[in-house]
Amino acid sequence: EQVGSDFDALIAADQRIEPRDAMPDEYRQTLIRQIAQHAHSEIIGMQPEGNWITRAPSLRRKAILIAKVQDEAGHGLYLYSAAETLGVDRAELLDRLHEGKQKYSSIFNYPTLTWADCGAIGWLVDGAAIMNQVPLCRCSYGPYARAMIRVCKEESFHQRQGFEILWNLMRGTEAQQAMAQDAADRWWWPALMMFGPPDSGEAAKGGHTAQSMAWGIKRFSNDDLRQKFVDMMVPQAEKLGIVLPDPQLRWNAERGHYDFGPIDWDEFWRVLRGDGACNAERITQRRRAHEEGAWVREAANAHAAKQAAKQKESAA
Amino acid sequence: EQVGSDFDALIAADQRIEPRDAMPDEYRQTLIRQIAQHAHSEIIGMQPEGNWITRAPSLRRKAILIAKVQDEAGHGLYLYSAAETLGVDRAELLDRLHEGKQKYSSIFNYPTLTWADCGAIGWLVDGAAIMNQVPLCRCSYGPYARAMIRVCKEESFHQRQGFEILWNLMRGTEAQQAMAQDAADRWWWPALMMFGPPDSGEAAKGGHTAQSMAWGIKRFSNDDLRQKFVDMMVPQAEKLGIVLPDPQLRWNAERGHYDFGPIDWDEFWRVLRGDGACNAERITQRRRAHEEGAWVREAANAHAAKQAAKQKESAA
Amino acid sequence: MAAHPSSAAYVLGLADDAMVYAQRLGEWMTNAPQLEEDMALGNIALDLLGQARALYPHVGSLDGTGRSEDDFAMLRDERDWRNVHLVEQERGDFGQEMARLLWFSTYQRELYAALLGSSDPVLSGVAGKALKEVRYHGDHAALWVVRLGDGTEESHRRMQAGLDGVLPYLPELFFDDDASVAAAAAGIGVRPSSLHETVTSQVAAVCEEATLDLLAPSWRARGGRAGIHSKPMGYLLAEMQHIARSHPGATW
Amino acid sequence: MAAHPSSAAYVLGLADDAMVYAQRLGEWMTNAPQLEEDMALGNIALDLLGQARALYPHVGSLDGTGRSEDDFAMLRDERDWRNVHLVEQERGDFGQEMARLLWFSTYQRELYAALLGSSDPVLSGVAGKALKEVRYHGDHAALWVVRLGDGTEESHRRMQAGLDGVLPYLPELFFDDDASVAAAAAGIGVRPSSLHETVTSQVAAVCEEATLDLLAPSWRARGGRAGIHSKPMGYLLAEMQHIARSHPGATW
Repeated sequence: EQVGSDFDALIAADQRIEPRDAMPDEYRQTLIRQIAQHAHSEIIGMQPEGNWITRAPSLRRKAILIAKVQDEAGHGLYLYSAAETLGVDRAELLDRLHEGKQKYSSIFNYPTLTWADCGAIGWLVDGAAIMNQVPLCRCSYGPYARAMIRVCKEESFHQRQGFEILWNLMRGTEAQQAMAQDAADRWWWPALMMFGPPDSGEAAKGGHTAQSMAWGIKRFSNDDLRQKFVDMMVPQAEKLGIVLPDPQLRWNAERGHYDFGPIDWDEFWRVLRGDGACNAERITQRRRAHEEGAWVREAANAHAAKQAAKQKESAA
Repeated sequence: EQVGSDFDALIAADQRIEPRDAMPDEYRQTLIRQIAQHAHSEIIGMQPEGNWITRAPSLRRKAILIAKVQDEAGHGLYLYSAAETLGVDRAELLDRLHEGKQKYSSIFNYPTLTWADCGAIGWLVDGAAIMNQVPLCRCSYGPYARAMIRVCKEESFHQRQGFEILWNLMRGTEAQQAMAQDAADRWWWPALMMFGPPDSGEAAKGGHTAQSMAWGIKRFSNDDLRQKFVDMMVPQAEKLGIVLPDPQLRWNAERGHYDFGPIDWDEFWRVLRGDGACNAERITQRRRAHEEGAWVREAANAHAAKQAAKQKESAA
Repeated sequence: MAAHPSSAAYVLGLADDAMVYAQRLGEWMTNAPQLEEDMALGNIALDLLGQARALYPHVGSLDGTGRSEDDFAMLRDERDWRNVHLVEQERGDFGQEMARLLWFSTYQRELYAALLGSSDPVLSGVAGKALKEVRYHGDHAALWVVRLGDGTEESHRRMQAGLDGVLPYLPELFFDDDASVAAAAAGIGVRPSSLHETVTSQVAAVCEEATLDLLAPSWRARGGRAGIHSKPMGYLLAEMQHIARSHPGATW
Repeated sequence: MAAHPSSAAYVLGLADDAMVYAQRLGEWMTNAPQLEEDMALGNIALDLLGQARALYPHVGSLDGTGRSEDDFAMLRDERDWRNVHLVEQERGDFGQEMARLLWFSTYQRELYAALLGSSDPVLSGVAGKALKEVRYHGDHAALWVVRLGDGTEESHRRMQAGLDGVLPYLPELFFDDDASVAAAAAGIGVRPSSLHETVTSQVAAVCEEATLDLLAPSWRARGGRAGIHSKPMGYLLAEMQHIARSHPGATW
């Protein structure tokens, strides 16, 4: 049929699909699911660091942290808007999040125990996010690709800030150095898990990878991205003076990559299933904020309706 | 009539009136009002210090403080029980407190700003309370007098603990000494106000003093008690190394007492009227605890009723 | 610069107001009724934090101690803070926050407008930059007060309660303490009482549009400018300062 | 005494559990449903605080650092605390507290009963004294769980919710971490898992009388014994340590 072949032609030509274009329903649904999950991750991702706004150890750090959490809210907004171009609205997506019907990145189910965790999140988690997201700037769906361009620019800024937090700690007191190393110890493996299950082997789960690749939504495999991330982070860790918690981590001249040890996929699936340190806490806080704000959103709607009615009256 | 003359005879002989004895209604009402106010003061008085339980600077101090606040709850219990012998129950008295129909000591409407305030409350506020309360151990109403004997014993213990807190601070760092002096500066005048308005002069308010004296409820005038308090505290302040915030404070050899400066009775009446730093806060917290606990008290009653019904059934 | 202790006390009051309110507003992030408000309240918190950071080093220079922004924020005991009680009160519901924000930002707008003429160039500079910010804060608050006041029955009730709740804290905002009287006499500052009428009439206009009543308080808070604070302040400082206090001498 | 780091870690876990729960229970004073409960919960807090104070210096001796009770309580960072998550959770309603108290004091009763036979004389001494205390705590909690479970419709619902709420925190209480395994092997301590069955059956008996259900949790907390805590812990420490941290080197 015509619709399918226009779409296929655009994809084949590596052109952007726009909201007005016809697209297969599966493509639409895949994108809605992925963009929503991405948006949810941004707003749930505000919590682990938001938790430290009132306790940041200096005013400069407090200001940077507030701005960062604000950026994450902004990313959430861009992404919900991108999802809305596919015919689903933000309120509905939030409901799905609150009811546990849609997921967010499992990394945010780990706790932020010390100030250094704000550094580790910036450095490792935002670092991994960028690695995942840069290819999305060339995603076949236009609004998503454009949102990602804005997001990536800010994320790389956040990654540098995270690096700087750790840099200062590693040049601080003994307690500060220990705090930075401890944070890296706890966040390294979960950051590697952010690229998703391996492409092959026992832990691989038949996902949507092949189809997403064909549609130009996904550009690299999980394992390729993970390897790129490791290769990028090892030299940065050396610069920081942080020892990454993997005794098998070493340069493999033959492959031209760093080798690294096995990932605990049992932990990954357990946390994804809901049995992580903070799953319950994150969703509870989200729901509470949403419920406590219901009367405010209703009032805004009611007021807007009253204003519209008045305008209509005075126009009549 | 017979009732009146029995009562008068007991009072004249300085004997105790007991719950079974007939007594004039005014005597009963005066006592209910006074004992209730006293009980309310104990439980509202838990708040200024209770506020520091989670923040006490050492575990030893934390333990002493918890025990003290617990004692205050206990004093409240004795006193409500004493009031109940006059035919009014605790729940009703608490309602009157919560509705603002009965008062508590105005001293508890001042804030506890630093740890040293826990010392100043023990030393000055409990010191003034003891001065007021010791004569009540000989009060004509038996249950009240007996409750006061227990209360006074514990209060003098608290007073020594307060003194000890300040003693340690005055022998501590410069910041600790400043903290102790500042607390004394803020609590001295309010403590003097605890004895009530002056017996004569412009600020005197025609109270129930004469009648209460005749009935053997009150034994000393406000000004007499205040003078005794000042005479007792000045040497203690010297021992602590604390300067009391009254430039007119000096020994008067002729009177055999310390002279002291004028009290700001406008402030006293203002705070009593409800316009003090903590009036709203204290009563709000009391009400909230009471309301939040309503379901618990109801459940306890319902359970007791069920148990009673079962026992009756099995007895039948 | 030579030490000017009385101007220092005045400027410290302004800085502490901004700092403490920034701390409270920061608590809204991840707790706001919608994402746009997480961003807006974060933005306002950032502006206020920026004002405090611009003012603190100036206080350290005026009082001759040379203290840094973090010396003031992270290492000062409760009795040395000079903010009004309004800003230290615990975060309430969104209506209460909008009531507080409306009053505080309208006050700050008039304050900074007056301080443009300060003989202290740092203060007039900060005022110039801050004025644009607080205009936006006031507009944002007014928008919500009107929406909530003239929204649903529930929102009207809550917004009225929010307005009633801040009443006891307003007299302190307009109280002429010694430091502000001295600062006004020296041409550095303004008497808070001189802002009272304009601020009140501006808030009253918003309330009228919002179909809300502006009542008189039954008691009033006192003492913030003298370091006498209300119960929430100690807990706020404990949370804010804990990490910094736990690592004496560290830089971050 | 020579340093015994692995026993030290075990005893520190016991001490931190008692300390943190004492801190939480202390919050009830002036907030309880009736005066008798202000007193009872204060009493339990005092007992637990006493246990912690008896154990901390012993830890300081076992680990060779000679640290005092206040070194442990007031100057330790979050990552160094070894308590379970159960005790650090925020104060909920009275039903939630009674659920937590029932589990925790039943656990402590079995724990201290077993520790009577510890080869560490300090530990067996503390256990002997504490056993009487925690029996009372457990009885008090059981009394309330039954009253609330078999009281009104509302109290039944709330008490059930309270019991459900603590479920995720129980596996950690009975988890055999390295320190407890080593302590048990050395005859100093007991494996927490060995207490699980008895404690559960005792709690189950109370629940049955209270007409309440004991369900299975959908997730479980982990990591307290390794210093990985939940969100409320940092705020608890900020409040508890702020004054002590603000006056380095001071005695009180």
